[in-house]
Amino acid sequence: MENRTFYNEILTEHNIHPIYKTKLIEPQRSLRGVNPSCGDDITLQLNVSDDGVIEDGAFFGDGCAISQASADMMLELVIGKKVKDALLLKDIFMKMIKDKVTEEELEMLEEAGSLQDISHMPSRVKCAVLGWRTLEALLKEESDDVSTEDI
Amino acid sequence: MENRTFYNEILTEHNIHPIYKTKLIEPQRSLRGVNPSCGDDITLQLNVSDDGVIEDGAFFGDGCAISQASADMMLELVIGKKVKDALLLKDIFMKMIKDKVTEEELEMLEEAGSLQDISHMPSRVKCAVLGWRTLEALLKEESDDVSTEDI
Amino acid sequence: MKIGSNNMNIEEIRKDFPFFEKSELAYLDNSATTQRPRQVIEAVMDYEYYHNANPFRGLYELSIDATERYEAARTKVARFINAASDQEIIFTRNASESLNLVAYSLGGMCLREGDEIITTVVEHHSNMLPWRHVAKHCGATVKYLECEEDGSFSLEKFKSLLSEKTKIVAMTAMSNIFGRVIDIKAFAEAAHEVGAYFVADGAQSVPHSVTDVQALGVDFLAFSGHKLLAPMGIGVLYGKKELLSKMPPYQTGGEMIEYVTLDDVTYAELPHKFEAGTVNAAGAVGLAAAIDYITEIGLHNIEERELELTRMAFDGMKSIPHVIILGGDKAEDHHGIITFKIEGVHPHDIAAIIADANVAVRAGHHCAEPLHQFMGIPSTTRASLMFYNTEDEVQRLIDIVRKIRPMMGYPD
Amino acid sequence: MKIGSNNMNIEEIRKDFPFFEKSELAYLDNSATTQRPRQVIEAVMDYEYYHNANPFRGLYELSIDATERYEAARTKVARFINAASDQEIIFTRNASESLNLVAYSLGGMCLREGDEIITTVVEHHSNMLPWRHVAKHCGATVKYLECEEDGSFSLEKFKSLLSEKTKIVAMTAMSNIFGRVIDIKAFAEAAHEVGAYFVADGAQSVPHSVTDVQALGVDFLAFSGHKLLAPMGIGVLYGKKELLSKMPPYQTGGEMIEYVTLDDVTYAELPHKFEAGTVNAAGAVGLAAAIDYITEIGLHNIEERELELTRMAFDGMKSIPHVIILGGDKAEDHHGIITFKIEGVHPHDIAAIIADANVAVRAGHHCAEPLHQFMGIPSTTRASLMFYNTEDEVQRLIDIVRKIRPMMGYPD
Ligand SMILES: Cc1ncc(COP(=O)(O)O)c(C=O)c1O
Ligand SMILES: Cc1ncc(COP(=O)(O)O)c(C=O)c1O
Repeated sequence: MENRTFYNEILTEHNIHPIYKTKLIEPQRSLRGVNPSCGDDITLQLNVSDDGVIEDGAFFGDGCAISQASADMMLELVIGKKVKDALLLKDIFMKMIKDKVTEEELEMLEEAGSLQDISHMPSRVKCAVLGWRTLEALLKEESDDVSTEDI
Repeated sequence: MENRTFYNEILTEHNIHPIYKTKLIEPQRSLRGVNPSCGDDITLQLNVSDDGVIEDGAFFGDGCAISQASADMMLELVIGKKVKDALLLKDIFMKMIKDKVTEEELEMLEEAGSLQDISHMPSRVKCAVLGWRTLEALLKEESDDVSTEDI
Repeated sequence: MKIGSNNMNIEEIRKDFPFFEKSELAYLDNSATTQRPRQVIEAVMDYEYYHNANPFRGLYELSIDATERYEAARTKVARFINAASDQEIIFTRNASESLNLVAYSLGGMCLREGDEIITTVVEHHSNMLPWRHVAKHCGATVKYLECEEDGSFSLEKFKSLLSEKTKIVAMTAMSNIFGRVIDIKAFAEAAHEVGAYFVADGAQSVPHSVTDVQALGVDFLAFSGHKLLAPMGIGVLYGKKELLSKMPPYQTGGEMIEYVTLDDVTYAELPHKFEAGTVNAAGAVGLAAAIDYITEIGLHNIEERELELTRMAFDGMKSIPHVIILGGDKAEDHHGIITFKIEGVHPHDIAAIIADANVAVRAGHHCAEPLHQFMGIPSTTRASLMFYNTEDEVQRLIDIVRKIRPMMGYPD
Repeated sequence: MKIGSNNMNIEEIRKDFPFFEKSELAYLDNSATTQRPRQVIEAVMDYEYYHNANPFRGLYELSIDATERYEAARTKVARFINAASDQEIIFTRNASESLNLVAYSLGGMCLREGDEIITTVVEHHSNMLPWRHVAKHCGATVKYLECEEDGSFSLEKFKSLLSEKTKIVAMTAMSNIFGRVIDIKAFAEAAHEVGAYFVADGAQSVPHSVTDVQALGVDFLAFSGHKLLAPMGIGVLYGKKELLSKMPPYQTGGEMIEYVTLDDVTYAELPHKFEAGTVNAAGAVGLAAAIDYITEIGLHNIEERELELTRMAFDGMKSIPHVIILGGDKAEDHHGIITFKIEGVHPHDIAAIIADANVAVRAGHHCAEPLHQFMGIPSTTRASLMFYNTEDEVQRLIDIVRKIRPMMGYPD
């Protein structure tokens, strides 16, 4: 089956049983990200401590398995990390999707690294990066909704 | 030369030296006929006596040699004839252009019969019949301008 | 022999389509656009190579010939949908342009402040946005007829929306989501009773069933060539002559005028009044060839064949757990269109998995976003069949769909 | 080798055009539409046979591929006219549609009661009527810049028409009657000085000379594929991105929206906002192939070759008694277009006689009726050359024109 490798267990697990697909009670920051061409739509919420650590996060919305699982894996990865480290991870993730990363970098992405093969599927790239794009905007305190059209 | 037969002497003579291309001083009836697709534009004027004889006629305007010569030949033919005979001649002329006429009928058309070959040139048919169409409308006392689009 | 005793010889038919020679793809996205037979593209090629000139006004034979070929295509289209006159056929770029044209021109003619347009929630954006646009412009209101769960419309509900204020009704003859044929004759009659004009969107119906505009009694009908085996870039607007003659032109420019001065303009006769600029004669010739092709096989045979395939697809898909097919619950209601969802799986993933199995279907809202909102579903997946599809292709669809939930980590 | 040391190998080039194989016609009506090389029609065929799917939104490879081919054609067009971005290229049906689009959308954006549009008396109906239409609608006025006898425009006269009220200037870059290249850069600058937008009609100029929209400084440029060796049914509107983004959409429907609800709509990004309905991907691919073909020969070589042919035609025609050529009195001012009258002979007869000699020229007002009124001539005859024409064809034109007056019964 051609698809086995692609819709792998990590991905399907994060999609069917997401850990962070919920709403924060009092989110400090919240931002919507949409993927107009295929309808993925998430709202990302974060609480960042005064010393710049992402203390808590959640997302809700609707979209394909890749967009949802990717957001979930991302939150699993960045919660507890400093904002600047989260942004660094974002750069590594984007590099992985658009180009290539080293073994070392791949390991830093933990489960999010399982999306590596998306780089061969141009039509799904937008889905995979939606969460990360929204995270970036949120951390940089942009206030406009994120649309992958603007990438 | 392919065109010799078509732009024959009768036609060119009526075109360059028309007999009836003028204006009547006090025309009883006057009607404009146009050929939108190629721009032929004539105004036909007639005086008809009380007993139904076409006593005088003229035309003016602008158009290709065929439209102008045809109108001129037509007037030469119908002036002095009864209205009903003129309409009969119109029928014969139309039949000649659209289909075929007998030798006898052709003779009745006098010089106008020289336009017989037009029937093989669909794009010029409108030019040849413009005068006759206008004549018909004028004799039937229609008041709208004639347009060959309506044929 | 393309037509056997009982049905068609699909093997033979598929040989007409170069696409199937080179590709193993099961092409089940025919509602979006069809593949093209050799006969159609060769007709276009023949025109472009040997008969091309700018139609109209050329006095030389090549241009007269080009004009005749273009007008012969018009006659062919007129006969195909049983229009009363060639002058009722306007060539456009596609169904969308046809609908924009009629919305602008008919709307401009008959809409006044406070008037109403009725359309339906199932419409393709191309038969909804132009009406909203012209309504806004004229101070009119658009009302939406809701559909039933099976994709049908209630004539009673429709009548309750109608009033003296209703000036235009715009309705699809077949939804691109449900595939159900709508009895537009009855709706057109009801619209006419209150003095409203009836515009039918035939983009999906014309390629798959016999259309008789006079029997249907519609005032306008729009459709696209590319969904009908014809090339891209050619579409049709049918309109009743008495209405078209009264309507103002849409686009202006070359070939659609009779006289122009710096102060005034007189427009050309129908249908040229509505065809500004150099016409797409090659496209029209291609559409005529497509109509010939379809007519040779016979639309009735096509309908029969498509029903067979639809049955197989419908029954097969229905038997898969957690697959829900939208619209009617009989194959007969679907005319080759199976729009479905799979519980727990996003359509984007469905389509990607199906695509990976080399089967082409479409995911999204299929340019009918309001309908999806009305149904409370963000998006769906659609397989759409054409007579040239094979049982094998349909089976490949069913087989892969059956595997999707397990692949996505569900126990069944 | 299509290009020799000094000029082209016309023999070789003509082999690319199936038309010349089968026909003895001297085709001198290229301003109306050109003939098509094999390379162009084969590209269309290849697309329609093997790569056709509805572009956009398809997740399967065939549709992604179709989208890429369509967008690659856009990139090619952008480079051809040196647009700053692909998003500045909108595909339309023809130049007429492009001009209707910009008139409607730009006019709708910037025209208020009392404003003025300036256009010229030489414009093709397609660059005149849409402006009159939108002006009427918005309560604006259209003013006409007159041309000089040689077909040129006076920048001084133009400036004297400009004022704060001027919002749009619409002007041809090359008249289809005179063939003179207009220095639109200077006119665009002057227009910009009063804050007006400048729309150039490139239907005749783009196929025959290098176009650089950025160097010219125009805000919009319209042209047709079919006058540029491409198939019918595809045209282009170039527009500056910052303007296009602000302008309202023209046609509405599928593929040009981002979100639609029953109450609201958000339009798609450029250029899709202006391309409603299924796009003519095959046409765009054909246009790209035509641009490749032209680029391979080289537009500069084409210009040189066409100047040679123009010289021959101009000098030959000028030497015939009673023949009067409209416009400039140097071959250089004509770019392949020789519009003429013969004293005492109606253009309809001229064209018919020339047609009978198997030479294709056009008679009438060439969709520039106001210009003919301005010049006081009801109609004219036009021969228009393309690089693929031969000296022999030009000679045949000259020979038959020389015989016309004698045939019509004149002594000379
Ligand atoms: C100067 C000019 N503008 C506009 C047009 C209109 O082009 P089209 O008929 O392809 O829309 C033409 C061609 O006829 C033209 O010569
Ligand atoms: C029902 C319906 N109407 C209108 C259209 C618009 O057709 P086109 O995109 O060819 O203009 C379509 C096709 O997408 C359709 O399915």
